[in-house]
Amino acid sequence: MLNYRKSRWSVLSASSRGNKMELAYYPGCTLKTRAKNFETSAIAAMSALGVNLVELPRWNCCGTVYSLAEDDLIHHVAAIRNLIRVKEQGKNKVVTLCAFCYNTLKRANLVMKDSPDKRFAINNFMNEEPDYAGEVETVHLLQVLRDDVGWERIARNVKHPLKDLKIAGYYGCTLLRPQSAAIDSVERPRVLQDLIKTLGASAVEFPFATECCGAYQVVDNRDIVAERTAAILSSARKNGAEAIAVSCPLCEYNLRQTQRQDTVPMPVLYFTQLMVIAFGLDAITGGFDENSMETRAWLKGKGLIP
Amino acid sequence: MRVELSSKKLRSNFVKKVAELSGQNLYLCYQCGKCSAGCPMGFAMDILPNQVIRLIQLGLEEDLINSKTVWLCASCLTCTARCPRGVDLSKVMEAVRLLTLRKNKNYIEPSKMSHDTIAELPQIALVSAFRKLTG
Amino acid sequence: MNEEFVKRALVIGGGIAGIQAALDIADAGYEVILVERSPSIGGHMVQYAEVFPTLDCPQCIMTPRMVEIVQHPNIKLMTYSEVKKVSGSAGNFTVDILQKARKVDTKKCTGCGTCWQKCPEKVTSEFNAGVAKRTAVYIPFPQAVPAKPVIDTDHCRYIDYKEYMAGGKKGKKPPECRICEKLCPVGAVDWEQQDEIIREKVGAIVIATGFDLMPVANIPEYAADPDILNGIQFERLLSPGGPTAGVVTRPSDGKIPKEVVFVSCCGSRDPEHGVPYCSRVCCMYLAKQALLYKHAVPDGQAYIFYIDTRSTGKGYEEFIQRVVGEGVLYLRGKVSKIFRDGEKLRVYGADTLSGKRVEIAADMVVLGMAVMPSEGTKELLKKLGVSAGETGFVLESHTKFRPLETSVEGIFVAGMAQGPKDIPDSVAQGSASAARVLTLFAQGSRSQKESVRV
Amino acid sequence: MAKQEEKIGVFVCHCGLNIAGTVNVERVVEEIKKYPGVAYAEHYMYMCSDPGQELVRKAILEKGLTAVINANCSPSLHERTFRRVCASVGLNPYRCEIANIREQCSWPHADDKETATKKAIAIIKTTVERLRLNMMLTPLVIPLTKRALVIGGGIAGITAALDIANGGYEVVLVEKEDHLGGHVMELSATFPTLESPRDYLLPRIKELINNPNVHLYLNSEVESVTGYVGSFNVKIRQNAKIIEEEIGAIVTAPGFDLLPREKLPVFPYDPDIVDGLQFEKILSSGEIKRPSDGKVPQDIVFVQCAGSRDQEHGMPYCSRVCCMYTAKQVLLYRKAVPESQAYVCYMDIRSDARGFEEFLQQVMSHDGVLYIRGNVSRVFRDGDKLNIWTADTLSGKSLEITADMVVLALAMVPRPGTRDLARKLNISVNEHGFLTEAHIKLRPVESLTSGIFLAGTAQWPRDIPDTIASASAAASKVLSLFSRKELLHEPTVAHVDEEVCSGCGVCVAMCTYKAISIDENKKVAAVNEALCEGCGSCVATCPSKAIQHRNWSHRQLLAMIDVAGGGYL
Repeated sequence: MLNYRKSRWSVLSASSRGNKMELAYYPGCTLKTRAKNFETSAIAAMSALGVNLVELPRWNCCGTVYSLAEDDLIHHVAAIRNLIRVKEQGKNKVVTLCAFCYNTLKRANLVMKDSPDKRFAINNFMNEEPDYAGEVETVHLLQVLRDDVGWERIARNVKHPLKDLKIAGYYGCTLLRPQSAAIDSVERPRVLQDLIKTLGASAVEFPFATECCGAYQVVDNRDIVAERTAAILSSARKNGAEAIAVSCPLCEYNLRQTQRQDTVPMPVLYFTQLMVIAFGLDAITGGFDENSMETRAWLKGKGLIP
Repeated sequence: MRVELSSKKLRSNFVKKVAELSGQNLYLCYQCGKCSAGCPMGFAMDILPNQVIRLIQLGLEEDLINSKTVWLCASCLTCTARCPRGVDLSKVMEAVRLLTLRKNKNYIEPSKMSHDTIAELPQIALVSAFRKLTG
Repeated sequence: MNEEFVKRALVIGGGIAGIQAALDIADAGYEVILVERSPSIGGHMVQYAEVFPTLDCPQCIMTPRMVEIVQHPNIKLMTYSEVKKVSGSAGNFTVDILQKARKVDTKKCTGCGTCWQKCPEKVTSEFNAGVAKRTAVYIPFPQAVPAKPVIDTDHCRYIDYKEYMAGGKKGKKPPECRICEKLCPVGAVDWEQQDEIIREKVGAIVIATGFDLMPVANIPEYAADPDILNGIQFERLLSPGGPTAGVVTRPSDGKIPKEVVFVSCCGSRDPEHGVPYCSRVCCMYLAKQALLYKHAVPDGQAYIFYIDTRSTGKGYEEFIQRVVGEGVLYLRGKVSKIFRDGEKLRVYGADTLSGKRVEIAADMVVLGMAVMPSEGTKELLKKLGVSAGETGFVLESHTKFRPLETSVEGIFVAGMAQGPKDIPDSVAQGSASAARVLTLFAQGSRSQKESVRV
Repeated sequence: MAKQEEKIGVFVCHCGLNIAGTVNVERVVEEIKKYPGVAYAEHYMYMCSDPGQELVRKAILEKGLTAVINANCSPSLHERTFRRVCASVGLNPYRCEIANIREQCSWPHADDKETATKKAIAIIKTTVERLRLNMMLTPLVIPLTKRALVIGGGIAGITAALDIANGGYEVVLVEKEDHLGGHVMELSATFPTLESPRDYLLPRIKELINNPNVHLYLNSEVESVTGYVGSFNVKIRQNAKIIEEEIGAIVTAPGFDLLPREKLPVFPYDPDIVDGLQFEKILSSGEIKRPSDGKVPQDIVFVQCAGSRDQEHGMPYCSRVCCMYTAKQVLLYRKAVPESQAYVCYMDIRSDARGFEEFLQQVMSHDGVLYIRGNVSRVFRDGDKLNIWTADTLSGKSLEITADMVVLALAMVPRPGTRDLARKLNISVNEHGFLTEAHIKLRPVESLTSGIFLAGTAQWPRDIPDTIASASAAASKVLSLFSRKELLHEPTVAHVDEEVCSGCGVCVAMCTYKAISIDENKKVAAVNEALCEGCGSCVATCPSKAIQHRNWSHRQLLAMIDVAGGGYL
């Protein structure tokens, strides 16, 4: 069982100033370039919920993938430096939007927490940095929504319920695996569906919600990734989905850009973009221009964006 | 071809290195095949994930080095999550990749990729692919 | 019903199943005759080095029970004896038991050991499954119960001499020997002792005649070679009380084997060449032997060929996984051929998981030979009128629901005589067959009372 | 007894190489011979064997020994053996003690022979000190109620109850449900003969009900158990009513359950994904229809090891019966639905009893049956069909099967109430909650609490014949017990020095066996010696050292500690 409820409110209240609450926020590279819409929509939606995502003043790339080799400690350093930045802010928790960043930061932190030998070596290596022992908890925005904000409060902010929309939440890999980094049940996650329902849409259950899209294999094996995304999209469609909500910029890219031309296009959005729409926020903050033409067309067709 | 097995082969440097780099006891695996059953890239692999472990158990380095399988692994950890014996196969895959990469042999050559491709792909894809597939 | 209902049981076979049955019946207050064919009770279990999954020493857990048998006031132990004839029915069997001549007066003998230490004639030891010698006058193993020797008349020099002198034997004249007789401090050697038939009345019978291993020669594609052993022979090599004192050495040259191949399903699950059934115990004992071998020769490599691992008992699956974790290599496939190649044995096998044909140059091979009904089971069952199944094991009256009853009322079965099973299951069956005997005796006495009333 | 009169014999066992491989037994004998009070010492390969015991007997008589130490394995194995040996030649058995130099010395110190040898000597010396102060004791005599309790009315309970009743003793049978028969009653047919289990079970149940020796309580549970072997007091709850029974021995056979489905999230909740017992009901109904829409399933995937042999998500052990019942279900299904296809996903096929392999081969080679060697990764609904992802590790292919139904051979686990029942009975369970036997090899149906026996699947997954054998074996233990006139109990128990005891009652709360109470007149603690198992908890707790253990007195312990410090450290 995950004990994801234990820190409810603690972070928000500890850092709240007036009505606004503050959370340390780590964006990662892609959110500043190819997934700006994920960031702008998240900041706007969270602000509407009374949560300020405060970007770390200084951060570096997390390395995108957690290093799996026992002797490869150097690749944890990039992630850990970011956590040290969080600690310097006097915070013990950092939120990410990108699922890859979440996984990398989370797991690197587990190394520092649970492996004394590796902690010692890494601290030694970063001799210009203060010693770090895994004090900072990395959370994904979905956890914040579920555990700190709560569905009720989100529901209260819904101005335009996404009525009659059938949306499938797609998790991919890095939010759920391994077990030690999972934000929800590894095999039967609920959090995306719960959010989609809270926003007024019906959440489509489909068996490929946790299937890998092929990830970085798109660089060298675009055809293989296309096979994967076709399987994921057709499974979603078969189960009645009109659109897919994602939480990872790489999934978003793969599902958008490797869609087969010969099938009916499937709109792909970040879950935060759905929040922007449901909360009735300025469509600019949603950054829908960066989504595919088909996605925009579908949103317009439904009267969800101007 | 008949493959000759010997304790020498079973305890070869290759087998030791894989165990060391992955931190996994490969002999925990009892070859149930669940990893292969769930692998999202299995359809494109020439040898299956369970056979990767098997070949290491037998010390058959050549077969493994000549296979595409470890390069197709996307580190999605589906196998890891479902393994009944608690073997983290994704770490084994990484170990085998590293044994090639550390010989200064890249699986993909960033220098040979077109500017358009690089411009089109998100950073997250490029960085992770370079991390996994180049030395 | 005028005949007396005899509340006295006969247990045939002094292995663990028979011992358990005898003890349970005797503990409940009834007399038991325990008949064992060999000179000592203990059966196969005492031959083993250590038993899975706890790696207990079988001597430690078995010998007290053997001692309990001889000390039990309700048990009449007859070793070196065989059931010759049976008549009657439940409650009233008449049994003729052949007490073979030991040529030693057990009343006088103190078991001091002088005779078997000095006997010059060396013979293949049954207890050591052929990997060591014994003398012509012998106790099968040091902890034998009873600890009284037997003179093996087929090999005794003096008995050969007597036969020669009587004209019954041709060739060179054997020496007169009689060393045992001369050295025995109590004059217990008795050349005149003859086989004897003893008639006993019993009300119930438990068959616990155990098993033998299929001969290695039944698999011609595996060469006849001193370094190719069956499971029990390897147990003797592993046993601290065995001929090598627990040091694993090759019978051919005494070298320590560095590569040992264990082969499961030798004759089992092979209706074409061997037996159709699974022998149930081989997976576990081969795993255990591989582990003990690894403990004895830490730098050695053990390989186990198997088709399916069968580890269904309590703690068994965990045991197998422990063995695998300690570096014993499991190969899923049968072995097609084993032959000598100079110093080495060449083993041709397959690994169906990697899809490879494999070849191993081994120092020693251990074969998990099929378990079969012990020699003489067929003849014994004929005497008892009890049906055997196609495979020769005692046929229970219902596989599922009457696993202990035979086709004859009042005759029950326990242990391997019914089919392959491990020690706990044999012990449980020994106790269970005792329960059948006890209820029969209780009901027998009741029906007797009823008949008196009528 | 004055010290100088003590003539102690020390007998050191090699235990093959178990002890002698690590401990230098010759040196132990040499050293200990020099120790005050030791009159005789020797070593032997297997002291527990017939000649070994004879050696002890001979020495006692010839050397006139006043006490005996056997240095060998744990006292749980051979204390009784050697005490009997002493008694057989007239030495009070409580003048014999075991020095454990195997489990507590040679095994843990196998890598350091010198230390092990020194420690063995120290252990024996401490035992000498203890033995000097050992009293001569005689066992307690306990009355015996010849009436048995059988818990559970499944096939194990029915068999045990009938055997005991037919053995001439009264039996109280307690069953939780409103009927007898347990899971076996739910089965469609049994392999390999494909007969209905009811054909056997119903006559047995009838026999049971008609047996005047049997007292049957349905809809009942054991509420509490007090007392001890020979004299248990059992309270049985039947609905709101509590019934009290005096019992001499107990057979525990509460049976099994299947692993809860929620443990295995890769198999979603779907009406057409059923477990083995649910499929038995479908088979018994006469028409094989899938639960969702009543269609006849044209293809079924049977998943083996669903939660078995899976330490990460389910249970690490093998559930023993699934391979065979699945094969049977496959055959029944194939016969009932002629054009159908059955798939069996397995890891290792386990068909290891009479007729099983032959039956299995028949099923495997039946048309429309495919065995696939591979675990299933996941199952999910795909419209009208279920999608199953598996692999064939033999051809090296990952596979996808669409089927109408999936049957899961879920792991066998103890019933949820088993732990609770075990607590009431004061017997132990293993890490999975299965009842634990006294010795896995040689005492497979006895619990460690005397007078309480185990039967059936609550102890371990097993099939019907093995369950029957275990139940009959448990019955035979009860019958043996009841054949005695009276029972004897170890006298090495706690006793109270009433002069010192203040009646504070700390020991009462401490006692697991409920053996201590406060004597209201004398205002001191009183030990019920028949209940006391000699565990020593009260001795350790007593603030005034008023409770002591017979032959484990404080004086003995202090003497032992003294010599342990000097001799070893």
